[in-house]
Amino acid sequence: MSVNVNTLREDEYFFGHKACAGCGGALAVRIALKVIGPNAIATIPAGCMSAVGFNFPQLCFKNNAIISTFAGTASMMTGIEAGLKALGKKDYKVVGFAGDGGTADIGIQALSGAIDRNDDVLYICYDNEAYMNTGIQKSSLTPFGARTTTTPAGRNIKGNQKVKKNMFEIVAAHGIRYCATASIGYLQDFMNKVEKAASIKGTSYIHVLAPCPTGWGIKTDECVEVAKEVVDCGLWYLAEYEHGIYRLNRRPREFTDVAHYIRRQDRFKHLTDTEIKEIALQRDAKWQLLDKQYFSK
Amino acid sequence: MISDVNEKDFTSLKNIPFAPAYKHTLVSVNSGFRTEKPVCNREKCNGCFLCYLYCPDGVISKDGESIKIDYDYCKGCGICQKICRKDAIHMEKER
Amino acid sequence: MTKEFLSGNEAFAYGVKLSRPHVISAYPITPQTTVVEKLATLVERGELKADFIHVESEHSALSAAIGASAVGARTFTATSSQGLLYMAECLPYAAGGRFPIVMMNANRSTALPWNIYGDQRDSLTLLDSGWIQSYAKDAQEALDLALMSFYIAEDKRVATPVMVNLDGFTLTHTYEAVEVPSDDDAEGFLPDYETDNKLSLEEPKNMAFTAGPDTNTEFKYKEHLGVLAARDVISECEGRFEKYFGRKYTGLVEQYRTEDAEYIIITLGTLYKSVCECVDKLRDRNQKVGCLRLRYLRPFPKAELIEALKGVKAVGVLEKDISFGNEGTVYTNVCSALQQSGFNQPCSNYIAGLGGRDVPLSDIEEIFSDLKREQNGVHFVGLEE
Amino acid sequence: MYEILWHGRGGQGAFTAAKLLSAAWTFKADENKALAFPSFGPERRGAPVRAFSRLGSGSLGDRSQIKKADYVVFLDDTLFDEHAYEELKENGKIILCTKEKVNDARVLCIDGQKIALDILKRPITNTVVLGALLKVFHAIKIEDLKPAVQKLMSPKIADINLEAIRFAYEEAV
Repeated sequence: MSVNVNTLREDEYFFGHKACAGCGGALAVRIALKVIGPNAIATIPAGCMSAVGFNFPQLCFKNNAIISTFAGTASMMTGIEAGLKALGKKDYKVVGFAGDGGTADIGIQALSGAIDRNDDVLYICYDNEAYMNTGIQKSSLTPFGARTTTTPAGRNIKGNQKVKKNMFEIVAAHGIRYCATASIGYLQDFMNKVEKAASIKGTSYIHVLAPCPTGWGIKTDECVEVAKEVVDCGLWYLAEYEHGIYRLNRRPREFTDVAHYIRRQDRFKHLTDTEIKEIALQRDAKWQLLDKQYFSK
Repeated sequence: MISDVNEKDFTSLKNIPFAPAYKHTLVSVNSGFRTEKPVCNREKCNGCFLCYLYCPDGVISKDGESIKIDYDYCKGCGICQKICRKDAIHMEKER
Repeated sequence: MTKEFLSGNEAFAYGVKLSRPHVISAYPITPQTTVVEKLATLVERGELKADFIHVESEHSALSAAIGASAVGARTFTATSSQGLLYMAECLPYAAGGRFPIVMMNANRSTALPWNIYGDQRDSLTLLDSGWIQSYAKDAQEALDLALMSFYIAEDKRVATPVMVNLDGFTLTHTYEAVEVPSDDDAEGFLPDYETDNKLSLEEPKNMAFTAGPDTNTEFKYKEHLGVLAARDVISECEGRFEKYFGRKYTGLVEQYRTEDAEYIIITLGTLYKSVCECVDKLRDRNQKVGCLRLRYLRPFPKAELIEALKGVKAVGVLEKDISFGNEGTVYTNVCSALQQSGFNQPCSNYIAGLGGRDVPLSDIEEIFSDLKREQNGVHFVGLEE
Repeated sequence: MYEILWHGRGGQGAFTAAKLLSAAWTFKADENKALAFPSFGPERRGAPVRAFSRLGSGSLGDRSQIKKADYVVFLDDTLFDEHAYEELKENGKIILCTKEKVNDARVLCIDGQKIALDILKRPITNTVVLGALLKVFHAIKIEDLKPAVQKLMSPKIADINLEAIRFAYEEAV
């Protein structure tokens, strides 16, 4: 592993896009492409990144990039890879960038199929925890308690009542060669994982948490900070799965205050102290399992 | 650093490609997104390049021991200012 | 060239094999399965060098085909009925991207009620998806259309995907003699696929992008021109085909004894030969009848229809389809063309063969005698009140 | 035009027999045309199935199922009853695979099961009954079947099936 801020390619491949200021997803895409380099072939479904990147005649990718159907990120990657292989091309990496809805909801079937076939592609899910492009609707990766436009917080229901689906473990359960979680708050870790995943022959998957200032109700300059805090407070974890083994990249000895993380975001504004305690308890239960899963071996 | 702003007229039939496929093209800048702009104090900057790394728009580039900001495409999000450990970047109100 | 005894699906598979696709992606559905089974066997035996992708759904089948086509690979897929509807989103996508994918569709009824048998509800539902659509009359034409469709789709003037339709079971699963060209016979007929409309490591592109109100009409107009350009290219391709293989095709329509006909049935697919058989029978009884087959529904053979129907007393459109609340889709298309030409003879619509119901010659004879009543209207054939 | 209707059970090879007959007809002469198709639907072992051979010259247009046939063939006598005659054209013949005797000039019986077990070592009666059919259906000769069998059956079983066809042709009464 050699990629870092000094060795990273200085060329920009995702430039001039119309993402909101302070967009976590745009940062994830930009960094991943800089790690992979000019022979990355980006496949991006309908969603924020395609909406902000491909507005003819304002086209923001310097490498090859194509919009797929919403459900078809992984299957289009499969086809691109098969086509290039059949044409005898070498030295390219097909990389997908789909959001949480595009991955965990509508695109999960195609993703599962690609992993099952072990197609030589890298799938990156940039998770901003709701359908942001259509105006902040709940996805299956929206966390418990979050307010979205389809899980409004009122007197009767306090936002989203379901806990976040665990895509990382779902993907790992396929027996995939390599998958990992990441956060744009820890870019060195993310870059390491992209570099590693891109070097793998076969399907690899990275799930990178990428806050959306607009949807989460934070200031544009807080995006990276919040993405770091979600790891530090234990509500997100940085891990890898390779050759059947789970590894935790970061095990905070002590978690920072969940309430601080929650209180700074408008989407959780309605939560009471009791409910925030409930979230902290969910976190503790999850970590008990994680500790067992990762350290008992 | 961005040089391929394209002035071609993309509204006439003959200039529009037959299929939705075209090279990297920029016809409009993003400076209008901004109400504040980041300004770097080169004296304080130690060239750690964290701001370059964390910029969602890739508008910060390395410039010797310090950095350079492309104000055509900077949206003024302020992430660079927050990430800077040397307090070398401050935000200035746009007129 | 060897004479084989093949089903429509098997014949089509040989046509695909002769076209040398790089990538085949497909998901099984009755009655399409045997075409992809045959191709998988040919790949396994090494007779066809293609990457066969076992996708997990029809949506992925066409999505993967688009991906492969978007890097310049020759690509084939096949489906039917619910599968075609499941991939529906990807159809205009492939057409708008100008990706010359060839797809075989085994025409089959659509649920509900569930039914696996042949009718044309599936493809006609998607007539407006931007694809060229052709309908084969027998297994020989199925093979030949497979080969010709790649030629037409990949022509730079066209750059449009082609859907070749085979009547479910009555063509896909019916065996008959077929002349199968050898690889040597086909050598040179279909040039390698060359295009600039692709993702390329040398010249990277942004593809399948958004075009707002300012430019959208221009893209759609060009797409429309692409389908229209297929008229000339089909004709050129058939000329070339005849030189290579000796079989002659007749463009967007095929006609049988229409020159002096007073009553003509317009139909598509395998029903054509049934109607022709009936025409012979009635001609023996001195009835001036004829048959016209729409080989292609997109581009629509407007000019050919107008020309062929000059001087007739009445026309019937026989199709295995109904656009609920209106009339048969083919009928709508035919009437529109005729109306624009000032044709004002009666034109009626006969809906038959839904859900695989047999259309025996006796039914067709009845349609011909009904035509003589010279009335407009929509009739469901064989419906007992 | 000749129309032949085949009755069998899933797995007995009725459709293969229909294909062999139609293929033999088309390979016999250039002007010959033939269709072979099964009663379409899900394939289930043991379930009653039908298959159709339609032979003619020039163009064969009609792809609809055969309602009345020149020859109705039963690969399995449990499928045969008096309704069989309703599917028969005037002067048509029934070919019945059975150990029994049927006292009707319209019915040709063959103990196909025995011949199949003797020669093919398997109770698959389709080619045996095809041989018996040729006893009464003279438009196709035994030797006409050879190219069809060789093209449509795997080399491993082609010769032995031709032998079974020949034997059944001699045995049929």
